[in-house]
Amino acid sequence: MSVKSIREALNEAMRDEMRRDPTVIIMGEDVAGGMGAGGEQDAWGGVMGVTKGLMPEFGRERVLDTPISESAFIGAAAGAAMTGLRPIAQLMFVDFFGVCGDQIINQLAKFRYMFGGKAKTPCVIRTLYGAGTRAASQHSQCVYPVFTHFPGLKVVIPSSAYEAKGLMTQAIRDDDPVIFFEHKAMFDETGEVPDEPYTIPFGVANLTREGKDVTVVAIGRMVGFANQAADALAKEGIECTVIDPRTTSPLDSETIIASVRKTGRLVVVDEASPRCGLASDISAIIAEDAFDALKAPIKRVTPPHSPVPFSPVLEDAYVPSVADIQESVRSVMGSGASARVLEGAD
Amino acid sequence: MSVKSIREALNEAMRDEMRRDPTVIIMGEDVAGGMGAGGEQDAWGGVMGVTKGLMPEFGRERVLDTPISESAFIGAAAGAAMTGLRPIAQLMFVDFFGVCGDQIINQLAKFRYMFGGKAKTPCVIRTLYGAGTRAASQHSQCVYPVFTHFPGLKVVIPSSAYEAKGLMTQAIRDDDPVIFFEHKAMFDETGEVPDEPYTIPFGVANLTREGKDVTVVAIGRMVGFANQAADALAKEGIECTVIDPRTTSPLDSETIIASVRKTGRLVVVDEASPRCGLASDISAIIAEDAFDALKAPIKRVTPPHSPVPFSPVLEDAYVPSVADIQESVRSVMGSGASARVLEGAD
Amino acid sequence: MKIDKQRLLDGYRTMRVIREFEERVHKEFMTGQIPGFVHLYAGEEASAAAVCQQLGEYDTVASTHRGHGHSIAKGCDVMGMMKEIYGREGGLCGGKGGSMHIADLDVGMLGANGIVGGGAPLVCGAALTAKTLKTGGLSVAFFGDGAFNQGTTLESMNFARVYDLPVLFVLEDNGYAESTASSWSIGGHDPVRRAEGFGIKGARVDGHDYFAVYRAAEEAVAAIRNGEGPRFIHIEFTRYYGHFEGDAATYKKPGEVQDERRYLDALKFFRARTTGGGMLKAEDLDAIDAEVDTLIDAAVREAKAAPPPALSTLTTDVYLSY
Amino acid sequence: MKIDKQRLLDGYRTMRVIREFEERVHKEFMTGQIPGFVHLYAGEEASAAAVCQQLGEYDTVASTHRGHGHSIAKGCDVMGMMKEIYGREGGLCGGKGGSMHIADLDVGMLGANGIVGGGAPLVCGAALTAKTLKTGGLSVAFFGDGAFNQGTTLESMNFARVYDLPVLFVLEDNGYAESTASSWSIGGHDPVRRAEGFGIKGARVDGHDYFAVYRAAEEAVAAIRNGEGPRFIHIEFTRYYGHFEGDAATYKKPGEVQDERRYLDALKFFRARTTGGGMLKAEDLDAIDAEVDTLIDAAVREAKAAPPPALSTLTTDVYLSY
Ligand SMILES: Cc1ncc(C[n+]2csc(CCOP(=O)(O)OP(=O)(O)O)c2C)c(N)n1
Ligand SMILES: Cc1ncc(C[n+]2csc(CCOP(=O)(O)OP(=O)(O)O)c2C)c(N)n1
Ligand SMILES: [Mg+2]
Ligand SMILES: [Mg+2]
Repeated sequence: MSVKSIREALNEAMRDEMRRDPTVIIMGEDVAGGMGAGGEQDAWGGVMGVTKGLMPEFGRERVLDTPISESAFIGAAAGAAMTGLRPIAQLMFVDFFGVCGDQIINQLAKFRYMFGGKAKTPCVIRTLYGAGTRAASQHSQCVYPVFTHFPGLKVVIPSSAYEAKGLMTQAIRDDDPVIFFEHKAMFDETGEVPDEPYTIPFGVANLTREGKDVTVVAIGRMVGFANQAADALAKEGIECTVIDPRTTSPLDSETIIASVRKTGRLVVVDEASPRCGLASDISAIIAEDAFDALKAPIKRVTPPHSPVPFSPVLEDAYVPSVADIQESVRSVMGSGASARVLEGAD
Repeated sequence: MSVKSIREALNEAMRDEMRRDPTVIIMGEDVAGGMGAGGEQDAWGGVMGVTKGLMPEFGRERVLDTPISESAFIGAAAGAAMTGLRPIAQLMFVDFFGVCGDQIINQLAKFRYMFGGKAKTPCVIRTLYGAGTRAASQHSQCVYPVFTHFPGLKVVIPSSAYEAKGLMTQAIRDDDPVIFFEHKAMFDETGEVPDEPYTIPFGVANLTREGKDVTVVAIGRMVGFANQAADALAKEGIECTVIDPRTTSPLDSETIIASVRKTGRLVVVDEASPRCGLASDISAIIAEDAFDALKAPIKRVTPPHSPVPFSPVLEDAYVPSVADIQESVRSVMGSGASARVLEGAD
Repeated sequence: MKIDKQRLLDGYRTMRVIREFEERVHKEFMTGQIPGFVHLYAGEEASAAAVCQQLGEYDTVASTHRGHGHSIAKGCDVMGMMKEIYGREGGLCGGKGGSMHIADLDVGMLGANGIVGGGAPLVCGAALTAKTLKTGGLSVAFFGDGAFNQGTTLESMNFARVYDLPVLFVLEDNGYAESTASSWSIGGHDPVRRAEGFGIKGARVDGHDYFAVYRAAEEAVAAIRNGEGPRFIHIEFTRYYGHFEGDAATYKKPGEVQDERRYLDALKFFRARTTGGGMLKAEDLDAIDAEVDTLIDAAVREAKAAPPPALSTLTTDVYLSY
Repeated sequence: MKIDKQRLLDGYRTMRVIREFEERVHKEFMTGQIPGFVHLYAGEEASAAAVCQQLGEYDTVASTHRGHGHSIAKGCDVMGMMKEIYGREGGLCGGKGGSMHIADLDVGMLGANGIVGGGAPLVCGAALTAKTLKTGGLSVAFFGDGAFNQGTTLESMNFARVYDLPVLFVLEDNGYAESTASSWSIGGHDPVRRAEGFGIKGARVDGHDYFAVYRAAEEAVAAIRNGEGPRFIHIEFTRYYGHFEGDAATYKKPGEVQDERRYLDALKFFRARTTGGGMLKAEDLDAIDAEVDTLIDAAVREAKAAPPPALSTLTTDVYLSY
């Protein structure tokens, strides 16, 4: 056990699995870096340095830099997975899914079903998501609701270094296609992480905090925000349960339902766009399956229905804040109204 | 006023707008047909014959058959819209959005915002959706929740010939990008349609039926199913209000809220996959904004979390049925349990 | 080049199975019992047959919406295929896939594909597996003239080149993508030159000539197995039926289809050449014809008699575990 | 070919504005006040300048993530650009776009683009507008060596060809896509031949030579305006800075960057050639240098002084009406 950043935790998980299993390969743009160039090899290790050091250890046969051809190499990952490898492909930013979506949504996700159970496609697609780095509209989106929508995919969104390693190890060993989301503002966040390999099962939520008044479900980077909000609210005498689903497909709805049955109140915090997002999805499950337990409206804390703006002041106003969460919790407790307007576009 | 099929209604709307406005053009694969071939020209008029007759009237300069290059021609539609045309581009089946998604989601949808309000991109993307024609997993999806999710797009889903013409006319005249969904099993459905051009505004729901007991919101082809269910339920003494939102972005949530405030009960019927779909979206809005009016859990009627199967018996079981809707309505009335299992995948 | 007698008979048999399969599906479709979209391969048999004859156990192919021919040539069970097309229990995909998604990974058939251009990236992956695990295998992407303008196909050609992957790209140019002529849609009008623009050597052959396809495929496969990386073949021929069953193909010139069937027929050419030159005896071919008729007859009969899939299968096979 | 004096001075001025703009942004970025991803065009000036000199009012360009140069050359307001890069009120995009999304439709600049390969399809559309409305305009797609392997770019080349659209494809090959060498990533290693594979005539030029680019662009644009359809230019040069600000570019050979700046500099070449040959006087160029320094200085000063955008603009401009 030692303190590691999310970057280190992910690197370790991939390294250990590559040592353990020779069929695991990595591919993506600049995942090593320096391909064909005369200078430093392994110069990048991916755009965030997460795969740095893997090419020197495993060679260019197992860590493949690719041309900028997402359809070709994400599709190749699918084809490789179908035929005996376990590829970890990096779609650099999830915003780019539009240039290779078919290979994920119609191919990878559906082989097993379309082929009557005959295909097995163990493939991990690692991808960056989220706002907060002034990367503007085409490099800041979440998109995980889209992948959650399509049957056949598993969707993983770790909220800490511990989760990052355990979920990545599981993702690589899993026999189904997994879309693995990494928040670009979180790579330097650290936590205690076991040195040995371990897995965290999919579809098992994590209660990061228990409290009797309100259930707060938060996704990815929002888990940390929700816990900060809960700390502050505790001082006001409001006790929150904070649930991190860790995977949105499968989703551990049982744990959420059980918690709402105790608290009677639900706030869902989701960094994705509000319409047809995860906040709505989880809210609807509760409104259907735990309605009788509800004492208050279900509040969703999300950004507005607009693209992600560039300017820091606008982007900071765009991303759900700790204060937004506090206000929504207070509102379901009957004290104060929610400030966030969901459909603010005009 | 005369009886027209949805096919005819759409054709008429496009024809009239092309007559009215020389900047309206049509492009897509085989929208005329016969390009470069030695036989009949206008041989197809699109895969469903909807644009038949337009090329002979307006010429190949305004009705463009394209190579199978969705990124190029959907992107070209976006670029044309930015520079002064009003293109109607056909993405043959919406399932194919994965090969050109970027041009819709990151380009078309975001220009205006990213460019600080300077761009205007009046562009209609017509596309086929929906199950029921034994077209299997890659030709039967709904996908409209995905487009609804992304800010910057308008999403239109007509449920009748009358709506088809009025909404198409509005879509062509609208200055924002519009994704226009046509259910492939509905083209021969007929109804009374005015012969003159008319528009139906976006974001205004249509109450196809009023009843005091339960509000049923249904999308696209499900509107007809919901009305059939309501007819049958009326005989049992259950009176439904059936709401057709007509557009999912913008969504007329006010009308739905107002109705639920009267009935206290909500069932949402959506042919899209259940996770992060429209049913969840609408349910969450009500659980947040009309919670106090609710007398029962909000029920969602959707297919299971699986790809669309090919075999007729399986596909018929996949698509939400009139009986499924009846059962869900009965269940929110407190009589009988809902049969549909949302997360049926295993 | 000399092709031994047994291989010739095998090649003929494959072409005959494909032809008869498609003719029967065409007939049965008109009775209304076959659901969905069906795209027939009749007229194009020499491509699937002669290319797949170069392949072995560790080799794979990715196909298209027009996938019956490739499936048969790569060794999919004809009975299972017919049941699948009817959407019945015992179908190769349990009735979940249908004509557009026939696949059998056990014989290296990576799937028909409902997405034009869907196959080429997958084939790069299968070739990557072969290269990484040193199986000696190669992978073939069959795709149409329409698909040749799809970005996924073009990217894959570059990807296969830069990684010297063992991939054979087979452009099946039947003159049309739906109703659109390939003589119009392919900018530059010279597919082999386009392939060369990606650094991939190519050849153009008459697809009604089994021998021409065989020779080109043999040469390309030898080069690929020799580690030279990807190759390209442009095969030109015609499809006998409409784009899908139900398409009247009026965009073709009046008489075009009739002429094709009369003058451009790989099976007739094959018979004339092999029996005329004394390579094969007409009786051998007749025997195959009779055997194939029986086989397809039985397949249709069994498919019609098979029950539909169990309703409980609707939600199975979405995941291995969930 | 003879380029008149005023045009030469204009070309130089554009290159000088781009160079100074980028040098200053580089410096200012290091102070931590410029947010986000910034990709600098320094080293590549001749392409934007000499190509855009061929364009007029009705012509349009689509750019890339490395878009400052094209924006300046197509006539975007430098003050508005700098404010945009700082994310301030009065920025060309109201602070919502930033460096990667600078656009000004009023001057025919259809936008930088955060998506590699995003521009080529848009340009086909702009060209379609020109053709349909008979404006006489043409449209230029600038894209990098990395983008040349993206399906969107390749499809667009075919699309422009089959419709004979007035499009100029300009491949800006600076040797790298991020850290990946273009000598590796472009299968076949011959972009002009690849373009020809789509039926598009192309030329290859040294991008450090303003005159070479000018000549190639002039010829291509004349052909396009003559109704001959799309053309292609492969421009080779180097970028002086890392892929984005913050990239140490260690994948380049030691000394590579220093050598580039010393030996491969379009501005130095231009000055040497024009003043050496007596075409221009050194003083004229010096005067431009001084004027440009003042301009960029003022832009940075104003940008820093500008307030951030009003919070109320967060949700405006999503739609025209909603
Ligand atoms: C991405 C995508 N675009 C469009 C279609 C619709 N479509 C199916 S087959 C076809 C024509 C394909 O032509 P070609 O590649 O020449 O193959 P052929 O049918 O001639 O065998 C089209 C446009 C599709 N299935 N997928
Ligand atoms: C579709 C897509 N894939 C990947 C990226 C990440 N990315 C941004 S710039 C870049 C390199 C582009 O190289 P090139 O086209 O040569 O342009 P240059 O940066 O050299 O000007 C990459 C991979 C992206 N923005 N979009
Ligand atoms: Mg074809
Ligand atoms: Mg480059």
